[in-house]
Amino acid sequence: MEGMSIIVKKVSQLLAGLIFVYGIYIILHGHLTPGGGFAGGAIIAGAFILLILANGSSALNLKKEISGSSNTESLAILMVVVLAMMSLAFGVKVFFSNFLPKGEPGELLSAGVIPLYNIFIGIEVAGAILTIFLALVIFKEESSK
Amino acid sequence: MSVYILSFVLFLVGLYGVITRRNLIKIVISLSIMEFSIFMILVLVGYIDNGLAPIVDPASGGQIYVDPLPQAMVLTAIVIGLATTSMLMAIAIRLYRKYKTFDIRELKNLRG
Amino acid sequence: MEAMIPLFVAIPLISAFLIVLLSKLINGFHKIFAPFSLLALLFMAVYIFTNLDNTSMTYAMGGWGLLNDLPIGIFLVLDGFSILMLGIINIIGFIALFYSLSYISKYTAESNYYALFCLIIAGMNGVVLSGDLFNLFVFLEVSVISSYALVAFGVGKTELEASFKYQVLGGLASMLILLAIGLIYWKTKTLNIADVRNVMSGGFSRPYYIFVQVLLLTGFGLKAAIIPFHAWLPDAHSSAPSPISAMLSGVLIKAVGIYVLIRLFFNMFEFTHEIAVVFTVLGTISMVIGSLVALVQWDVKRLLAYSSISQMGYIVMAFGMGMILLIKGDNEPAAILAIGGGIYHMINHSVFKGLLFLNAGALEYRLDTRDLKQMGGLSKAMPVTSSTSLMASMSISGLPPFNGFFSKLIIIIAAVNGKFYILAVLAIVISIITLAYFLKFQHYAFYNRTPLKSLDKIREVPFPMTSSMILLAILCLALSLLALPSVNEAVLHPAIQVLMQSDLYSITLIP
Amino acid sequence: MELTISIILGFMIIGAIYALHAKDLLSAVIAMGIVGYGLVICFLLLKAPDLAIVQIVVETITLVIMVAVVLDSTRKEVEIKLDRRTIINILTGFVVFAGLFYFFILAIQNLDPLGAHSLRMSEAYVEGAVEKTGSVNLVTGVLFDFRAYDTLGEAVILYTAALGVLTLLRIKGKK
Repeated sequence: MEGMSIIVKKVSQLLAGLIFVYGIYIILHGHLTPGGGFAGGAIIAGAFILLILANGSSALNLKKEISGSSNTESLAILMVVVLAMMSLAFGVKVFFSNFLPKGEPGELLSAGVIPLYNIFIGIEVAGAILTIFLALVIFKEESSK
Repeated sequence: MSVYILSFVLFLVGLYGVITRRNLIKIVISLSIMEFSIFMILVLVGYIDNGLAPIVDPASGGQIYVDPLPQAMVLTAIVIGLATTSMLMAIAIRLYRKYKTFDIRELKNLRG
Repeated sequence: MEAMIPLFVAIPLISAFLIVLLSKLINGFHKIFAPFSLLALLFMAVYIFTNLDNTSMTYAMGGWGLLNDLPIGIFLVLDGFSILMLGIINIIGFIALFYSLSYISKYTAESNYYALFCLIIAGMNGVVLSGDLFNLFVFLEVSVISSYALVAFGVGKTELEASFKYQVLGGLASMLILLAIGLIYWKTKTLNIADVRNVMSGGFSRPYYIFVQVLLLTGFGLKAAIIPFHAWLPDAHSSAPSPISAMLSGVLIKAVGIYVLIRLFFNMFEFTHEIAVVFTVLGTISMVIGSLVALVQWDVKRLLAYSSISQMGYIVMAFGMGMILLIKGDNEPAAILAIGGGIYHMINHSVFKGLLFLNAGALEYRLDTRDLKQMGGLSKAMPVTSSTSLMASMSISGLPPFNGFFSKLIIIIAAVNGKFYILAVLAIVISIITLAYFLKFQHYAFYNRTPLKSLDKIREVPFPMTSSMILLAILCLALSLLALPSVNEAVLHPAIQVLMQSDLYSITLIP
Repeated sequence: MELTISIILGFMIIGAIYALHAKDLLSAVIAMGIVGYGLVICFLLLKAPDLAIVQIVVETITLVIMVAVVLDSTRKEVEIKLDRRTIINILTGFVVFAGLFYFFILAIQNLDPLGAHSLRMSEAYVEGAVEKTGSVNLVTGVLFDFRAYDTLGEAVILYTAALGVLTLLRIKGKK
């Protein structure tokens, strides 16, 4: 896949940065406003997809990227399971227990472990969607050689 | 009830597509349409008249909120739909590379 | 002991993630780690089984138990029936994984295979343990999506086509199940299986009830490949790598198909006469047509796949007869026999069908063909494969002293006692037909001399493959002990109890 | 409310029928996208902003993937000849559909109409849920606290799909 013109590349870089920050905002405010790990993760993946589409897959070293994104998602979802089992270490025999203090509802730092789940799920979703997209692109490149 | 019936019509349109279409991509589209109709039914089930979106304002009390559980279910189902669609597309593109067509009748290795 | 229940899902999940992460860094990590984690699961299942003594355990996820007698969280339920399924899943899973150690080494991306294998196990364990409809759906999707990928693992033409067909029909089934769950939530405002039963017993409109039942029967019938819904099974099961065929035919169609059907129709819905008759009729049709089609197959794995449909028919028919007898209510011993026979045959079938697919895999591994006409005279060259497959064939066609004989005998006795004389005759006739096509398999693969000339080049398969086949063959013999009344009482009775007293499930969860 | 949603649903049905019959695969995919975006509007009207955000993003990504696949291969729809067998198939299909449709109407007759939903179990997810979970967004509270196990399953499904796609799109299957 060829890249697009220089104007498109520059504009998409700017936009991708904005979209990325918006995705992080959505993830962090998942327990306060609509959205959360799934929406935010998909938005972040969208920012990367935009960059890849604008710059063209031939210009980037996608092999390295795909192993990176696959590792990231494995690590993130492993963290989710570890977080779920964490309460076992606190002496409660319960999975998915919300063991952190709840805080004041409506504050950014509240709701116990929910923001942490949101963050890891967000990373996992972004990694998974990016992996799927990159696998399709790499397959197209390699099989048309 | 008309909304539920129309959603079910959408479901039947998807089912019709799965049964009659002979194109791999069209079959994937039909499955997505069936999915959409089920999301619609689930969200309709959870709707309550004059209910607010399920985001609580800690300052005010005594409000009615719509049922959050079907929304959580649909959220899960949307992600499942994304997963199945991407798996199907991966297989479709591989089959296209092998047969140079999306026609399901050309896939002759399978019998019965 | 309750705290061990979620580990059945957590351990395979963690091992899948660790395999993907670490197998790039540590050479051969997946080959060591995956069997050990499945072995741990197997020990856990055995430990819980020996300590369960006729009670059921529930586990509230997240600590959200009952609130005003309503289950607000997700409950995991472990009773006599689900512990049997857990045992089957983890035994066959471990043996198939051990077999894969040498079988899969000819493919690329081995570590992905092991990770997907752990995910399929995690999904099935989740389905069997779940006491919540939507949670059941989610874990069903985990196991079937990984099975879609595993069926197409060889990425050849046949594999991809079979996987596409499987995915489309599987997707259709999932949609029907999700629609049914939506309708159930609409009416009952709950997702917990036990709670749904409690609400439903308070009255419902008949068309609604039947519609939901038809949706669920079609959806899970597609997953269980009962005959009119079987179209995907022969392709998917024959083109998958052999250990995966053993998993799919031996366990997956039972765990996500039959088990859920039985659980829902015995423990969630009230029995209705129509559904009981539908079960019996569908089971009988599957039993007859599956074996008749298997008779004319020349592809080893397709023959085995059709025979799976036929044997699943036996199981569904037995449960259907049990349902009819329970509704009539005048012949309880026969109902116990029918249901017990169904469960017994389910266990047996996963063992011998798993073994047969592993045998077929061994043949394919050495000969690179699945066509019976190109085999022959292999009994000298591959003695272990030959003798174990002979045992499995005798077992599946119901010859004493193997386990298949006893389970079929129990089903037939139940049919006679319950005055289903036609079904009893059919079951015997189909058993003879089964014997006929397995004689054909044995004859053409191992004894017939003509086609293969370069016999001396063919050696027995490597150690992991032979040892797992031997293990399953021993299990085939050992399971016939279940026919002894005292063993039967200890092992099968708790499961039968759960299904016979269909209220028991909901009462233990929500008093 | 019911009327507005019915009208949008009507457009979605037309879009779906067009998507199934379009001669050009690209326009079929775009029409499916329109159906998906119609769903987003319905979600917003039905007070489900979380779903609207997720659906709009997921739909866009699905569209990107499908358009990429279609542009890379072919845009032509396959020929379907109307021979006798196809016509009989379609006719039996319509009979079955009519039966299902009638059955569905009968089945939902006595259920709650739109807007009259009552909370039973999910009362616990609304009443005092903010104190229990600390999350102001009730959907997030259900997803990550009451039913966090489901959410783990959902993340695992996406993970499985990514792993599956990686596995399926290897160039060589056997060594």
